[in-house]
Amino acid sequence: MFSPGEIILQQTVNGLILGCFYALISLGYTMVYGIVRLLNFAHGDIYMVGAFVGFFVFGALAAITGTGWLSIILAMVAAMFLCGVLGFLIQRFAYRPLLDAPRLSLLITAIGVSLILQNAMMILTNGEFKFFNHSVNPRAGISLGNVTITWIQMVLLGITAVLLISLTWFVSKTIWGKAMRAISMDRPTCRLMGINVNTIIGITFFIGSALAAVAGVMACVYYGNVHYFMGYIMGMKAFTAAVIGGIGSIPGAMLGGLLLGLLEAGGTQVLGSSWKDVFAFGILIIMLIFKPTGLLGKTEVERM
Amino acid sequence: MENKNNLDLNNGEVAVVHEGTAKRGFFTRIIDSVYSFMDKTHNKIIVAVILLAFVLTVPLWADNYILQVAWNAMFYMLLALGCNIIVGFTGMVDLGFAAKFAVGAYTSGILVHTFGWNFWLTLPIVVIVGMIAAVLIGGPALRLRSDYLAIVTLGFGEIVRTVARNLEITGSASGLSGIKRPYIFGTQLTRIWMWYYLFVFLVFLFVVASNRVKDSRFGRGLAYVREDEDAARAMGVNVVKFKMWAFIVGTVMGAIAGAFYVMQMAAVSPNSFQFTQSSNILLAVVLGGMGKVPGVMAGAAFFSIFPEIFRSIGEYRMLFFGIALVLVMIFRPQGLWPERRRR
Amino acid sequence: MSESNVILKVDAIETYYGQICALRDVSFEVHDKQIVTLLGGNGAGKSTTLKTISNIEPCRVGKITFFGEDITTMPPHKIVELGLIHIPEGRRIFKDLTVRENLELGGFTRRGDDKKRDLMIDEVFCRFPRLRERHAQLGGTLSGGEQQMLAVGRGLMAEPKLLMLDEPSMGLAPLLVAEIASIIRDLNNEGIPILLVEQNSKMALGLADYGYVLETGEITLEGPASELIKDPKVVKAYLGIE
Amino acid sequence: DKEEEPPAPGVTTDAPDETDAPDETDAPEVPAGGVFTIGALLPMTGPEAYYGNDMYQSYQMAIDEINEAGGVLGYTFEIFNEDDACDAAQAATAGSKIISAEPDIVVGGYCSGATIPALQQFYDANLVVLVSAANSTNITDLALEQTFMVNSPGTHGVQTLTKLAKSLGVTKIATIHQGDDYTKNLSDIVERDMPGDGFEIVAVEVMEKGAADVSAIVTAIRNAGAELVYWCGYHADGSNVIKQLRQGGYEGEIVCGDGSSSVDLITGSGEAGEGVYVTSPPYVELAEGGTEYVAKYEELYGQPPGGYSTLCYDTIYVIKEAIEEAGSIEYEALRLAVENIDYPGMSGRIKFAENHELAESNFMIVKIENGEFVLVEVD
Amino acid sequence: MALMEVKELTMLFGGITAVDHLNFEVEEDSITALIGPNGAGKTATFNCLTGFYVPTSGEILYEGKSLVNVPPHKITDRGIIRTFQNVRLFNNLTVMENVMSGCHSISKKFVGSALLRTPSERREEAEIKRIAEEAMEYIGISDLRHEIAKSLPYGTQRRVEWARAIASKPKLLLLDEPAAGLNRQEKEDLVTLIRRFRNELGMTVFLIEHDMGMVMDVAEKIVVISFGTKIAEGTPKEVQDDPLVVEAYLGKDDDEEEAV
Ligand SMILES: Nc1ncnc2c1ncn2[C@@H]1O[C@H](COP(=O)(O)OP(=O)(O)OP(=O)(O)O)[C@@H](O)[C@H]1O
Ligand SMILES: Nc1ncnc2c1ncn2[C@@H]1O[C@H](COP(=O)(O)OP(=O)(O)OP(=O)(O)O)[C@@H](O)[C@H]1O
Ligand SMILES: [Mg+2]
Ligand SMILES: [Mg+2]
Repeated sequence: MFSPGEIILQQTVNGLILGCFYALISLGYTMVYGIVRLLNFAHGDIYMVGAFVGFFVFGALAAITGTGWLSIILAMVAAMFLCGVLGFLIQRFAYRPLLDAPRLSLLITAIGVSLILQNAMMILTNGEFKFFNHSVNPRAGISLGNVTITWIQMVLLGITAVLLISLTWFVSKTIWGKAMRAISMDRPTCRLMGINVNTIIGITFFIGSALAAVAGVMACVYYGNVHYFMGYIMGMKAFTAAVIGGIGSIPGAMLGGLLLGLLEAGGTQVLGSSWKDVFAFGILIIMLIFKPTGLLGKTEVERM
Repeated sequence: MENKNNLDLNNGEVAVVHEGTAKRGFFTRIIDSVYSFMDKTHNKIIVAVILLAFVLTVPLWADNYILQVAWNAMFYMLLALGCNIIVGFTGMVDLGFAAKFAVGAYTSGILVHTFGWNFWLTLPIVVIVGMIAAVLIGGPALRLRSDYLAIVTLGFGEIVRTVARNLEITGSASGLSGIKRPYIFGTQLTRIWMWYYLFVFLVFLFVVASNRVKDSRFGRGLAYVREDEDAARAMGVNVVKFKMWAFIVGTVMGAIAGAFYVMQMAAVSPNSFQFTQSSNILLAVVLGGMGKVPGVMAGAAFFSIFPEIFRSIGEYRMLFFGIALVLVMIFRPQGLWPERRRR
Repeated sequence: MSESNVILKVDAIETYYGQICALRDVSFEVHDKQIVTLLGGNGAGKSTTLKTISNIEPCRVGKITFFGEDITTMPPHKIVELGLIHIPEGRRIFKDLTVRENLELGGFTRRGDDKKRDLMIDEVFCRFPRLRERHAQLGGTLSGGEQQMLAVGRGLMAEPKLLMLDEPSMGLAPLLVAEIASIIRDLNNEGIPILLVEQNSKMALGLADYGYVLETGEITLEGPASELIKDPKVVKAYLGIE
Repeated sequence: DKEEEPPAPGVTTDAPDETDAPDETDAPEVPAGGVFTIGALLPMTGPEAYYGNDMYQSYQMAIDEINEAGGVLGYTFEIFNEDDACDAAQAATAGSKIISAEPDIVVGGYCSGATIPALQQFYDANLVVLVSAANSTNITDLALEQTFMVNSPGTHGVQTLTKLAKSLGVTKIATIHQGDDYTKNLSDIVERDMPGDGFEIVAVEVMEKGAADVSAIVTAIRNAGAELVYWCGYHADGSNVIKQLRQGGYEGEIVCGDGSSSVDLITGSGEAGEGVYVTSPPYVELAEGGTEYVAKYEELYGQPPGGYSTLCYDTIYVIKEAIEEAGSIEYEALRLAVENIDYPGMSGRIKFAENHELAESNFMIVKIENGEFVLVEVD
Repeated sequence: MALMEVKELTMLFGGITAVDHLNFEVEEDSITALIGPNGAGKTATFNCLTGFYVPTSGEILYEGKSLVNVPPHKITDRGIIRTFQNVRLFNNLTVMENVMSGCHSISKKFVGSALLRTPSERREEAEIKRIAEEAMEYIGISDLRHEIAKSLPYGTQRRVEWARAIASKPKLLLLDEPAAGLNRQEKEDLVTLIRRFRNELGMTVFLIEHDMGMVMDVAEKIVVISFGTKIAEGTPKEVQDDPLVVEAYLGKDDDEEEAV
């Protein structure tokens, strides 16, 4: 049994960890949105593909480098690269031809890509669950009374923090980041500034997808299983998180992800898990009424 | 005098048009020529009559399965037409349309199943509940810009589903089943062909309603809102009110479709209202060509018939469907049958 | 004039919007140190010409060369890297970026040298003090004229080898119209050739060395500015009688 | 306005009126040597495709055996499947597609939520249905005269759980379900039936299918002081739940429902799975002749049989027995024969009670020990 | 009495004062111009008058009643219509549909009558079409009625905007830089048109413009603002000679400048 303080602390930890997953995935969402105004519904599935790539690479490496952190890191690097390439290719062949089309058409294409990834993976893996058995002790960590924070959780928190800081810096401070933001506003004019629009969009998809892969491999390690529809709920939640944080804003995506995770944990504790989504969505909707552009989103400027 | 002359010199008319030998894809050319054929009114009537005759005679030759698929297509047309008011006409992104049809389905289902009402008497209640739901969802959402609106509709979709799953009155997770089917002129509607005809009639009503909305001051107001909210405001359009009513009309249409759906299925469960359902409806609208009534219907038909045609390939089916979606969008970015505005 | 100092050569280009032909057999040249202006009524195809040169609109027939290099099908960002800068019609400010960020992007092709960039931004601020006051304001909230200044300033950031301006004086107060004119003259004095499109034909012909008249997508008249300014047709259509 | 008196809710009952024309021409004077067609409603795509496939293979195995042995009454069996993807709407289309193909009997049904809407249609079309896996009591609540549930219903599972819990000496129970018809039904039965036996239900939680994280649920369950957690869902998510329960510091008993009866539960949960109980449908390896069955199945399909394999296998043999009993494949005769069947199958005794559920529970309790299921006897 | 009175109008954006205690009047049936340097607050003033901005302080009276805190569409209902500095047409709609939007406040028909298509709805629809045709005829763009707005050249788009504005039969017409992007000839046509709006259609016209030649030509009264405050007011002649105006806005003789 917990003391009330411990319960709050433990649920906060639970929420933060879940929030980290949401945040990592919604980072990709928000980056892609931030440059082409596309709600990339296939993003959750890239996370799934990332998890599978991680799983297979890890399996292949297990014999050589063992089943510890080294293999995990190598698997993660491989997954990041391959998913980055996948994201780039998807962008190149499915989205680029549609950049000038109505935004909803692009959304539908994204749904199509999501179907393709999901079903292709289902066929490849026979629809089975795969289990990721590593040798890192999932329960080792720091304990405070009844509350435990494991090493894996700390690694996850660390990765999330590092990525947040470096991406925020990249997008707000470097000329590339500024170019990315400019592209979302006016592509032809960007071309007139000498910006290679297609390349930058491609890079953005690469980075966003690589981030999803990080989350995917971390999910393998943390939860220990992979399956072809694991991206569905994650994708939807991450999308929610991205919007809540103020879509297009990197720290916003992070904040939105953590907040959503915390709300779900809190909802589970307070109202029970069957009402947690009602609880989380309810609060988010109320929040949007008061802050219609998301937590850190900027009001779009509109001049007469 | 001089003025006149000068005016002729550069009166701002479109430059002389030289018909170019544009290189267009073969299919695009075929499709375009079909559309330009359809632009002439009497061709339109001929095609409509042939189509109608075809649609009405389907039950004469089709087996149970084909009728079920055809019925399903009609059902998706109803949903897509409702969604089209919100998405196509007004340009709001709705990711929770399934919630709207859930509202109608449960209202009618509960009244008939639990309280023993006559189905037809539940329809006015369905309309009222649909309006209330629209106001509840729309109230907070309509002041938001598109993507934020999308998340609110999505959120409400999930909320409606979760609530339905947790309440006793909605039959919780298993939903309601064994609902008594309604009678019409003393005959109980048990056979699929009866439902088919009923739904054809409903589609007809929805098409008429959509067209009337489109060609009215209300519908034009929606188009103005879709194109440019600020300019619309400047022209005297009460943007929030128009959006709200578009939302209400769309929701009520969805709710009515849901009420009939639940009667045909004789069962309803929260599983029918998952996010995929909402995205499917949106997909039908965009695939067909937002705002264009026949286009939206074509989209719904494509959406419900395509996967059936490929049913035999089993697990590859949805993969192909995904590929088809992407290809259609790449080659027809405006949808299968978009609005053509140039003369 | 000799071929040798031709900087930009547009050779019989045709441009289409869908099936509509907007430019037909348009040819002209911009020479070293020259200011060339395109005149023409509404919809004549002036903006389309500039867009075709910077390959924002593809050119279906014809050839465009810049410093002897064929740029007809070169991607726009490459063209900009060559120094052919186009300040587009209608300002096209990045509305959610600040004034300073807009300017930084103007110098995208010259990225890397931050000191130089800051110097150049300062130069723009000197020309348009108003922009300095508003350096942290979002581009979209600027007034129309302020945006126009920013658009011109942003173009200057790229250190053009040839500058194409599309209606730079639109929406500017008389004082600033004069400023634009002097900028154009200054740049030209520095040796930068200019291709100018202006509704304010009087100003344009006043600045230009050479002019072309475009009507419904075709060039109907050309000549040194000093002659055009006296041509009765031009006077009647573009200069008006005052 | 005719009011109907028979139990079937919501569907017309005057039989001649509702058989479609083709059904009538399809009169049952099929000569000996004809084909007896079985339509199977299964999830062949979607999250549950794995089970649908496994079930289909199990049917096929039994059918091949019977056909090799010369069929029954001169009929050879043939089976085809339609995909319901575990989705109500798709099940309706799949159902009508099955009906259009005019089979002689229908089997299948994995997801209760998808099975139920189709059952109405089969009833309308006068087709006997043997539901092999889905076991929500909502199916038998429909009280359709031609629908039979070959799997033990959730109530039997909960009776087994009650026995187990008593023998373990725990009183505080928590359940976790997945929000769908079958798993929620199971959890509901626990909530409804167990308090009567002196148990306290301290928490009822839900984990969405495919959701990764249940740590918040684990914390809530621990906080509620549960001594036994009953996982009502499927094995895939089940192994995740077990891991996270242990990872989150829960130290009480864990019992899984029949949806988790699969060796994959052992592989998936790894170390955390040690000591976990399953209230299982007849578990092949532990049944009589089980090893041969598994060997044969593995040889044929290159994978081990799933949790519902023997039920499906038995379903086909029940059909065979019923045809032999009825001496005909005509609807009413067949229906009656199935109703009165008493067949000792691989999965246990198949005999239907009044409400067309199995009269005798076929549930057993197994426990994971050293990475294997072992049978646990309690009384 | 003045049709519109602006009293102590102030509009702040964060630290920026766009309009600063501004006072002026627009007489009924007049053609009044608002001029001033770039960023002086002219468009911001328009936005306050049409309800797009809620002024920080001050009062706007139109026909004696306040316009502060009234939403834009209600202001349009009261007979005030505006055009935009950057043309704001409904890009993907046809010219006809664009112009019909001007008639929006004429009818009050809504969902019910749309669905039932009542006879009065049909009558009003016909009326709206007629008015729109008339407006297009008046501006001279009838031939373009089926063109899509965004494919028109800039100058033509401007004219569609005017047609849209006059279709609403406003009492007060606000034009924000109507001549920007037009050539000499078109400007002259515009001057004629503005006069006709006033003389034939009985509108009061209030415009912002930078083209001094045109302003001098058409305006009867000019209000000059700089940094949000009024620095001069009067007839074109008076204003033109005002040293403050010359210093802040005109510079030296602008004709000479252009002709260099
Ligand atoms: N995006 C477009 N789609 C279709 N037609 C277009 C498009 N842009 C321009 N046009 C057409 O091309 C012709 C030339 O337009 P362009 O903008 O080049 O004229 P312009 O000379 O710059 O006129 P302005 O002085 O009004 O800017 C016009 O007839 C116009 O209608
Ligand atoms: N939304 C806003 N946020 C911040 N500043 C604004 C906003 N709108 C206007 N401003 C500032 O207020 C001042 C007045 O702008 P306004 O648009 O009224 O100028 P203007 O007189 O119309 O100028 P121009 O002739 O250049 O169009 C400008 O300096 C502008 O930058
Ligand atoms: Mg132009
Ligand atoms: Mg202005």
